[in-house]
Amino acid sequence: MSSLMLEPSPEQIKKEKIYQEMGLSDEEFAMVEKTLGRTPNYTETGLFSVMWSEHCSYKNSKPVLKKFPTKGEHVLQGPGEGAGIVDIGDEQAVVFKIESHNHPSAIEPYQGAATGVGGIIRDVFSMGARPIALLNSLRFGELDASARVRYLFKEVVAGIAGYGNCIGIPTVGGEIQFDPCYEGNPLVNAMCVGLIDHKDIKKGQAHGVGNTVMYVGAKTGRDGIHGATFASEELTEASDEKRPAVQVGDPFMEKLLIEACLELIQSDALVGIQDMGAAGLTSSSAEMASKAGSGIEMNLDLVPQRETGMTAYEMMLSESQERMLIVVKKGREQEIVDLFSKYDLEAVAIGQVTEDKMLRLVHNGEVVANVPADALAEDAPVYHKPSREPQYFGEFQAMDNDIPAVDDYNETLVNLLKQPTIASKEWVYDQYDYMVRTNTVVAPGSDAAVVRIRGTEKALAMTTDCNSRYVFLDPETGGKIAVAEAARNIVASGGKPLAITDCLNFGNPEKPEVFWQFEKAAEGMSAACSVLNTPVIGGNVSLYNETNGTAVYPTPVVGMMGLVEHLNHITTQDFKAEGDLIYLVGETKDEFGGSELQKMTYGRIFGKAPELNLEKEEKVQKQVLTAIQRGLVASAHDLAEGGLGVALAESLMGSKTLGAKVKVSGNSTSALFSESQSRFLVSVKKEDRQQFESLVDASLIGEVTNNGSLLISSDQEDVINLQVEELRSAWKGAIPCLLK
Amino acid sequence: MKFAVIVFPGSNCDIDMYHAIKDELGEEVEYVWHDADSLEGFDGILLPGGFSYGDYLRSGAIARFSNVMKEVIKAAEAGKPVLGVCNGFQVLLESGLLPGAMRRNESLKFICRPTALKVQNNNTMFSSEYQEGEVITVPIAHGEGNYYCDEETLQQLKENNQIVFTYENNPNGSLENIAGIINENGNVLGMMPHPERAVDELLGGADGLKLFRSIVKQWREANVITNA
Amino acid sequence: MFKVKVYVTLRESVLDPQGAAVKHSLQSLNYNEVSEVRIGKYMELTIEKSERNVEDVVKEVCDRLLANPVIEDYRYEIEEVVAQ
Amino acid sequence: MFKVKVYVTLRESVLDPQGAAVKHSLQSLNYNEVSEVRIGKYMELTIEKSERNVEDVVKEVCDRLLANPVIEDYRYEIEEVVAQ
Ligand SMILES: Nc1ncnc2c1ncn2[C@@H]1O[C@H](COP(=O)(O)OP(=O)(O)O)[C@@H](O)[C@H]1O
Ligand SMILES: [Mg+2]
Repeated sequence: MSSLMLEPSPEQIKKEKIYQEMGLSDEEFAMVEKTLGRTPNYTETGLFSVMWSEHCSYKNSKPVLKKFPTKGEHVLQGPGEGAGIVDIGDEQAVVFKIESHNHPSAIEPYQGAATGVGGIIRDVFSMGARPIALLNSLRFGELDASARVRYLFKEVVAGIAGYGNCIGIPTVGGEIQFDPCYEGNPLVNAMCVGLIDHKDIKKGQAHGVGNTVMYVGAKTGRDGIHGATFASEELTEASDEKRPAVQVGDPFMEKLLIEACLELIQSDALVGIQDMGAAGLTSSSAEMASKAGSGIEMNLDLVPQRETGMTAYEMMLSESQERMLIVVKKGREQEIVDLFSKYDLEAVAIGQVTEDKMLRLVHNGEVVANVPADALAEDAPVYHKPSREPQYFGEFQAMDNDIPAVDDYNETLVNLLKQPTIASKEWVYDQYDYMVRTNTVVAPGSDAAVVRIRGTEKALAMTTDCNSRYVFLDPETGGKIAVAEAARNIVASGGKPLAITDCLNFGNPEKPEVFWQFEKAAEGMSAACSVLNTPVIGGNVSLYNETNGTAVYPTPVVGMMGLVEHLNHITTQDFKAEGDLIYLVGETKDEFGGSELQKMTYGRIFGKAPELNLEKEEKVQKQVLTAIQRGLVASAHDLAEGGLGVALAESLMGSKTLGAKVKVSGNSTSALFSESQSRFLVSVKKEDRQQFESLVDASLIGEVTNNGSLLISSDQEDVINLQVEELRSAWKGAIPCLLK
Repeated sequence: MKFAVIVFPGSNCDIDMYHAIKDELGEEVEYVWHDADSLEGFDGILLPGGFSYGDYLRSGAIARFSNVMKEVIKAAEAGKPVLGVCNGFQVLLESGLLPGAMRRNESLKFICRPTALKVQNNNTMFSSEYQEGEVITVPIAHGEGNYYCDEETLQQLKENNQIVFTYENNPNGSLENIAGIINENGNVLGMMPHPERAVDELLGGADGLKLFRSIVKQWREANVITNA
Repeated sequence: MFKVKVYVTLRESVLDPQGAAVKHSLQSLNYNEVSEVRIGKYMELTIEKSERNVEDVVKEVCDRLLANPVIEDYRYEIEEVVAQ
Repeated sequence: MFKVKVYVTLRESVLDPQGAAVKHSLQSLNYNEVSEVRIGKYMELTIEKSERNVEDVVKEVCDRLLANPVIEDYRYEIEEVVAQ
């Protein structure tokens, strides 16, 4: 009891406004008092403050998330559970979700990234699914800006690799963008994909009064206390002081936990299961109770503890990793204990499901908290934040399309390939075990990754995408593009886009301009999801991504899943054989707002984002996918950063001998480097020419050669004449060189 | 022929090994849990890759105390083929079935990529289906594959022709480009590259298949003789 | 010339999965008397005499590179070695 | 109860990639006076009193698990702590 004595009394909490330090506003504290009919004690105030943080409650983002289309014929589980689920036929389904770990990674990049991976894996296997693949989406400052940026980059990559490799789930894809706005606040988003049989789908619900609540996995320590609140604040110099004990991941423990939980899923003793993520024991218990319309009573003395003298407050708010909360049928506890002990894991009964809808906690024989579960979870406050169009937006919209001046196309192309955002990410994915489980058919380095489903002729195509420069220039268009680009990547690999998960990384939502970006981006995404028929089945929101008052670019990362109906459809971006015809699908305009060329030329971005016509996008994607499915396409690549020039170079990187001879028309700078949307670069065998052309609206622009050079000419002159080897060394060498 | 795939807590290439044997090689195979106290009935023992016990302390250090390792040692002594891949190799080193030790990769980074290997000795039960000097492509995926042994041991390895595979482009700093070694008796092979990841053209190549075929072939020949 | 020994240990509340795994293994090997294991780093540096104060150098180097202040603590011992 | 400190170092003859990397980064940070870095492990064990001799236990544990004799050496310090 001695440590409890040190905690402030309810009166003190109220009088000294201690709740403010914990993250509750005056109004929110008043709401808590009203709900309880009394002033909360310290532990209770802690429960409300974490559960009502943006990170757990989505209090600022809920009204915006409502706009997303979440239903579709294939959707088995939309937002609201650990992860969403989509049917893929044959009684199988795919489970996936993306989540941010930005703030922890800014403080301790290795562990921050590692525990981000660990957390998202738990979300997936807590649904009953076997995790089969990992992806990520990362944002950093410019690599040449400071040693700190390079340190963050190296350590984040090492942390992702360290966790994923050890646990034996292949990291098959991801994306990385470098821009000055991320210097103090890197983004680390991790996505996990799982496979499940329909009959095994489990939910995080605490049903059945009298059933037993069990704690499984690692012991609780004082790690990351108040992590959720921390994630809902801006990073400032003072963040160092506030820093909770950093969470350290234990992938070995989690590997055991996966195997044990997947065995558990098969037991009819299991009622509900949920991971302990942000706000640990608090959110898992409150949410499981609230979703089932029941209550939970727990005796905290029984919680496995790594450290001595922990208070109720500390135990409830700890974010120790590799823990799960489960509900099992009364009387079946021993079976569960035995099952877990086979894996050297602890499973301990710590409470039971009650009827009264209260979350009640007992510690040292006393009730230390007694609050309505719904008040913590379902009934958290919701705010409709004011929104205001920022001034820059109007200015950008008023600008004419600017075509950067290019003197030497050869030099420009080589320099574009050296831009870290475009350059080869081999330095990164060489560190990821992308092959373990031997199902990875398309490894990192092409468009979407493709993972086959053993025992079937099917495969899954998956990708993460978001060009936040466009989103910054024009959030609505940029939001559409993020979804469309992800779908283009899936299509280029031979998959049919099924659904998305998203991670909305934005600045401080209390700023109306930031909130406007948030709203507009979500509207754009929603529109694209509706037209492309890819509902949102789950996601995550990370706000307050600011350092010392400056927000990151609005970065709504899209994680998309596609179904490859037959292994024969799997397509990569590499040109395959001499003589194949090269086609450009889609229209090219003078669009350089937010482009890599603009950034490289001026050192900043401005103007309008490229246009996106969703109907056109949908049509182009359908045509290309149909052509792929009919076996008419040798290679397919979506056009993104750096436009056609970069796409051509990328399609040649996989071969030591092939080259390409291409003719372009119109303004050469636009033809080569414009970032117009809804375009693909496709190669086709000569004999398939007619069939392909009858199916796809495409312009024949050239031919694959075997002389190892890239030759591009316009109506008047040769614009590019380069050895592929030179392009390759620029592209591959850029990131290692910047890290030296 | 019947294979055992040993599963330690933290093994993660066990499934790949299992499928390579069952689906691609078409032989019998079973998982054997680390606390098993018999390997009777198995003709070949496979120690898969992964991170046994998290590879905490040193890779393979804790796994070698597993119950099943006593049986693996017995099987090795009885002349049965024992193959350790990646973490399995590390376990064989730690348990003394093979000489030497692993250090961290020179780059200090985990490396995952297809690598070119040269078959230095095709006169073993694991490599007889390859040509001597043949260059094959097999993926690596490890953070501690930088093989070390002292001068004297190296001399012995060379004299007895115990170096079976070497890297064409040393990825990790390994002594003398060593990728895989065999024991003096010729029935225990340890290698860092993953032959079980190279058994299917769909996934980029099938050069690893011959390794498993070699084992089966030798076993068949030996058994035909004993049966006769 | 100085021989410097640096000891880097995990901070108190920070989880030590390595230590936990080693402890568990020792217990299953019947060393039940081992009740706790924490694993850290031990480094030996050789530092030549220079115009900088050796202790300052050691501190800086620990802060900047050898230890990660977010999760680790360190201490060091400096011993001057007279060349023979 | 005993507090035991175990130091595990790579043998002299064994190249230490981690030490080499740290030395290299220190030199690029202009700590040119650092002429050598060797990185090992530092472990703290808590051992309860038992009928076995504590030093025997420590030696066994080091030989069997904590150090790999092919590449590593170890030494240890044992300190008895009297419970208060
Ligand atoms: N940006 C988003 N888009 C769609 N759904 C979202 C988004 N953010 C959160 N959600 C959904 O809200 C629910 C709660 O999310 P979250 O609190 O992140 O889950 P968890 O407790 O697993 O961390 C989840 O089902 C999640 O999919
Ligand atoms: Mg979660």
